[in-house]
Amino acid sequence: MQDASPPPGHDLQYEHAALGLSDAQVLAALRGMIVARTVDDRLWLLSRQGKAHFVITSAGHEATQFGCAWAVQIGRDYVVPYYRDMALVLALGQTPRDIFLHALGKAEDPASGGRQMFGHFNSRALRIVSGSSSVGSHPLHAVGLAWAFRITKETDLAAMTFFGEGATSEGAWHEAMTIAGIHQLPVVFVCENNQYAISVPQAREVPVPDVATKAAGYGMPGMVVDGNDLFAVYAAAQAALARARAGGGPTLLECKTYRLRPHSNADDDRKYRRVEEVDAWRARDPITRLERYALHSELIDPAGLADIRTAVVAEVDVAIAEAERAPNPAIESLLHHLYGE
Amino acid sequence: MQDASPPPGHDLQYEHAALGLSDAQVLAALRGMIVARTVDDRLWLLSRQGKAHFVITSAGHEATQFGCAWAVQIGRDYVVPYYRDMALVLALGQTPRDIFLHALGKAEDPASGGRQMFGHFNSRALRIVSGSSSVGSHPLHAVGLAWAFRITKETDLAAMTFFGEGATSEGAWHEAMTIAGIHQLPVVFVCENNQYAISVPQAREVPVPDVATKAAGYGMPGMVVDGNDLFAVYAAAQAALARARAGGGPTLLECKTYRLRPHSNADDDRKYRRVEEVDAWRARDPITRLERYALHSELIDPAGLADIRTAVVAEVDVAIAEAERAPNPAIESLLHHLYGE
Amino acid sequence: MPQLNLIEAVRSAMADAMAEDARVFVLGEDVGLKGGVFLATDGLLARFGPDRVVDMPIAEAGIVGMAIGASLHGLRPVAEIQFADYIHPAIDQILNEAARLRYRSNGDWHCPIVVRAPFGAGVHGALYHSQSTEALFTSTPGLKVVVPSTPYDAKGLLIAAIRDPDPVIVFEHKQLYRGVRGDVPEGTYTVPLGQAAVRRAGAQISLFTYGLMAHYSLEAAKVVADEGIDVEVIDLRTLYPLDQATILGSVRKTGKALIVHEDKLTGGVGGEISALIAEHAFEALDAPVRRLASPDVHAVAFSDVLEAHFMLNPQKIATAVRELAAY
Amino acid sequence: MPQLNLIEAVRSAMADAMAEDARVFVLGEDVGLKGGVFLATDGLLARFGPDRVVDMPIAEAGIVGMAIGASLHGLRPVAEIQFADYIHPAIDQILNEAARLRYRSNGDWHCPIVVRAPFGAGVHGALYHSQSTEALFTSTPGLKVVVPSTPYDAKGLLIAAIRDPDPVIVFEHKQLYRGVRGDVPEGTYTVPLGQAAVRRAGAQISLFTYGLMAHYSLEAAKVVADEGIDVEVIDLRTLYPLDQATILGSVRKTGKALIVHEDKLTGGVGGEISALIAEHAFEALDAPVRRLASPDVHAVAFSDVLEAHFMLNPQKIATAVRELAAY
Ligand SMILES: Cc1ncc(C[n+]2csc(CCOP(=O)(O)OP(=O)(O)O)c2C)c(N)n1
Ligand SMILES: Cc1ncc(C[n+]2csc(CCOP(=O)(O)OP(=O)(O)O)c2C)c(N)n1
Ligand SMILES: [Mg+2]
Ligand SMILES: [Mg+2]
Repeated sequence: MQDASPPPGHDLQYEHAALGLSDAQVLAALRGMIVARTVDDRLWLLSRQGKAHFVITSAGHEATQFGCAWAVQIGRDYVVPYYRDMALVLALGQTPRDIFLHALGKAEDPASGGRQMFGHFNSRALRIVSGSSSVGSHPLHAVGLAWAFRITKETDLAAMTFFGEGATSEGAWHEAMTIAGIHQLPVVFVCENNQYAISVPQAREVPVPDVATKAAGYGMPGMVVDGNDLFAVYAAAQAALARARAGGGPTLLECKTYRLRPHSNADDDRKYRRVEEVDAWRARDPITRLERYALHSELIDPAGLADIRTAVVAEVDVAIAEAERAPNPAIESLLHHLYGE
Repeated sequence: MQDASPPPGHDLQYEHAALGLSDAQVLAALRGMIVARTVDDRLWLLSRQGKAHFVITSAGHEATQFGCAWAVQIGRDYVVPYYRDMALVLALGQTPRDIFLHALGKAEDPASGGRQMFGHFNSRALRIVSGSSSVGSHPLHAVGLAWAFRITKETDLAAMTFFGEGATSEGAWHEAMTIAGIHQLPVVFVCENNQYAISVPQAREVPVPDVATKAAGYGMPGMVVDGNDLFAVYAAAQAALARARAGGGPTLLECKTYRLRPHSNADDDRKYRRVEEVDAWRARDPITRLERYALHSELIDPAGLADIRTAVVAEVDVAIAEAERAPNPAIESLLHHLYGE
Repeated sequence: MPQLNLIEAVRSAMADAMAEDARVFVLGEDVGLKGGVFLATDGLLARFGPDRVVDMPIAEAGIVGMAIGASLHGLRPVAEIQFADYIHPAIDQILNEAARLRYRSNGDWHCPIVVRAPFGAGVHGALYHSQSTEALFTSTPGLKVVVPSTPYDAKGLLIAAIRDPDPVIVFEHKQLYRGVRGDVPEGTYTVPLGQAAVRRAGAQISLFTYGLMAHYSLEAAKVVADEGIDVEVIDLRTLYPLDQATILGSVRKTGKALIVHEDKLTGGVGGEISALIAEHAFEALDAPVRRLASPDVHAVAFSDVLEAHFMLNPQKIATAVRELAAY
Repeated sequence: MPQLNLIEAVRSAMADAMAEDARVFVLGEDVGLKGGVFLATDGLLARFGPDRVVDMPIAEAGIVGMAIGASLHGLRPVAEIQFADYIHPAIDQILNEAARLRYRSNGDWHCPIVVRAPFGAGVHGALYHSQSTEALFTSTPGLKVVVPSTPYDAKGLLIAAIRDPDPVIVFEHKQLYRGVRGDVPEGTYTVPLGQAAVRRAGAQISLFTYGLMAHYSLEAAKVVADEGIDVEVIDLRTLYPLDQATILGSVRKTGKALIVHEDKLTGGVGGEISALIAEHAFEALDAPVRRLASPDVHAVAFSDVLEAHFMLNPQKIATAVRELAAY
């Protein structure tokens, strides 16, 4: 079994003030990440209870996803996510209730009205684009959106798309990168590199140690950041999006991270990851690191943190209860929305 | 219209003796390249006469193709070519008669028995693998062959595959490079960069000035050579194949060249290339350059050259006549070889 | 009214649609300076500029995927796949993405793209420049599949496809590009998707066909008319979803059905039409539903003699009609 | 004889074929340490090593293309596509390359690869883990398409596919992996490709089906038998090329045909079967050929209530049988 050692332990790369972030923003992000993790925990519980048939985790990826979300002009820039991005869509404004409605396949599921498996996030209002499960097929849609901005002459918009490192071996991903590179389109390609494609370790799914290395072949810059460091991700995402909007072209942003749970509730990660490896990464949990930062910077004290956690649990409880009570889709809805009028 | 200026004029990079090539080998290659060009010329004539329905040129690519063929262990290494590679298959041992049988769709056409359009070269005996017309789909077959050598433990074999720079934007090409890179397979990827994909200039078909730049993203070396210099191509191809056979992994070898005719007999290149650009490249014709080298090195004199040209024309005349007389495929053959027994 | 051939009609559809609606743009390989390998986009670059006439790299998934993305922001992309034989790398984007976007998002998004591709044999194109690939697209809800056979329809159907709120695949037969001329109005007009056209009314046999075969079938119908066999020739025009009303109405009238397509027999769209008739017009049938199609080989071979043997022609169709009439 | 479920039978086929023939190897996503997401290859890595049990990057064209290349040097690759829903990126390699290699080279090369993919609904897999994609592969000569319904057949057909000199696609229904058990011999044996199996002889109605629906149809046949309706249930097993002799023979005997498949109605393989019957057994027919299939939507939806409504079941099949019997 392949060893994927964590990067050397360290605190966060930046002070938030230096990045122009307010104390309140940091605390809101911290709370949001705790919400995301709590929702994730409860999804696994719902799965064990037989209520949620499918769960796919974002645990461990929260700093990457919140850091990127901060840099997005919400509702203006397009976001083209993948199944791993639950924390991202929460950061962009979806609610825990939305998430549970989706996971339980309810009529009001904003992603699909109960049609898609969990993890297929969507909101036209938030410009979060509906995806399939086909790995690597969606970055092309971000490229097409960016082409649309060229035609409509909306020079202040960008598209940001997310995928795992495994997806970067798909042909469709290559074509997306190629077109974005040729035309220097305003797309930020975010690779959430958690070092595994389900069970396949990075060495057998991509031919290079840093996915960012691939950028050179597409005529765009590649950046590597510590994906478990909220501020480092934000700084890089902000720079890449600003450059894209300013006509400076696309960026491949690689966020090194780790998923703290199995791939999905159908997976048993003990077959392919050593417990010690998982534990080492747990010690670098992005939420813990942000908490340490907040405490150390005296943005909050331990009691305040405890209050947040209590409030979050209560909030999530309400969301689950509401989602469980919500109606199932009407049977006739099966035949709706095949074609427009 | 985009300008693709030729590289600065210069003589060939190496002395042939320094590469271990005999005088006789050089003269044989020179003759072979003249045969290839003559066959090409005559194919266009057959097309104008309405006898060959489809012609696709290798004119201008002869040094790239002969240089690579020299490095192949013919009949042992596999060659996975594309439609541009007529000079290559001649260098590997196919005859002008084979080429004309193919172009005229005759029963004895060794490529396909009259089934495929011209340019779909094939010979199991020579380990030249039959291809489709789908650009970029075949390098994967070279990768699979290389995997087979791993299983059969034939450590002295390699696969060499050829494609245009346009093909490097296809998803299937990316997947071939990815797999070869991950497993460091004995494959040499030869890009015959003639700077156009039919009418689309390089700047709009690939995102980087040198295709070889892409190699880094696949964990393999990329090399750029003057594709109109027989010896430079040979030296690079030889090194790459030797490295592959020695377990050193794959190489992306970019040969910069230019096609001296339209893409095919269905194309009118005046719509997208300036006459001055074509003329500038005609001045760098790989055959002319090799002739100058041979004269300068006193391997041959002008009279000897004229003799070769006369003999070649006679040889090609015979080949055409034979091919024209050859029988068409039997009608029943339409249903043969759908399935094996 | 101007007389245009089919490729001119296609070009005129795109030019008029682009002139009328700034959201329409075309993309594909060689569509710019070269104007497309069949000249479908000739002159559009000069008129509309490189943002709306986009020369693409050789990346079919990329072409369709980019069209999908642009459509989500409200644009109306018209993608050209250079030959239907090369549509395969884009199949994932067409079937799993474009066709499903509306359904999977419960109507939140939709995907108004058009994908045009030349198809068909008889131009010495051999195995990879001659394929009929329509059957790969006629089992996926959310899509529409269109095959024009006249210049008038080529323009009207293409404009209807561009205005349609959902993805539409348009297969254009290469032999018809220059092989057929007809009246084509200036300016935009539409021919409705989903409606077959009765090209020749007849009482004895319903002949269902499309593309080049619509012309061959009309020729055959003329020949057998002199022998007293009255054939109704129906040009399906839209292969998915099928115009069931017209198909079944015709068979209920004539009692006999012949389906003619250039695609190979097994797995072609003829099977679906035959099954529909069997299910819904069984009692009207006086004879077996017949299919006439190309042999079950991969595509036409290059050699002239093999190509001639492979292709359907009016004579073969007339023979099939006579056999069915005699049943 | 050991009783295995279907996934165990598939695994046993690969293990025995690999033990017997050093040219056989498997490749696919997660086939190594994880043993495949459905455990089809569990234990093979430890037994045969990483050269013959190859964990692949997420690159379906790459998986099939690499298999093709290896087959040209005489190997016998067995590629796994993790879900049939993800076979689309490999369609170009399957249809344009593997299926055509023998034909296009006039028999100089051939391409003995197997591509396995789990398909089918009813496991909460929703739009992208439930698809029936077989119809995309049943119009291409050079290919064979196989769907086993029993553990015995799953092993025998897979070994036959591995030994076959041409490319074979095997679709395995996910619900059957653990939903059915049966006798499976140790060691290698084959079940011939291209032959349907009469699962239940009957006199009144011929029911053609495959995969999970073969089981549901047998259940339905049992139910209606008590009501005096005698159904012949035929498990097609090979969908391309079809076993025409068995299909037509049965209909000539019973005079009535019902085709049942989980794939959506329009464009599914049912159309071809119906057309064959119409063409070759028309005079034997006492009733319209009927098809029972999933609704024409993209695939099953996630919600339990929608999934239940979408799926066929023995009751729905029994109803269709009763209606046809009453015709
Ligand atoms: C085209 C396609 N092939 C295979 C799969 C099955 N699959 C789902 S997730 C996954 C691994 C993806 O790995 P990566 O891209 O690294 O993302 P991660 O899950 O690690 O975040 C695979 C192989 C799929 N969904 N789509
Ligand atoms: C998949 C696919 N798409 C499109 C085509 C049409 N086509 C044939 S050759 C060609 C250009 C190829 O350019 P390049 O790879 O640079 O090779 P060159 O012809 O310049 O040698 C194109 C687009 C094709 N054959 N296959
Ligand atoms: Mg990953
Ligand atoms: Mg080129």
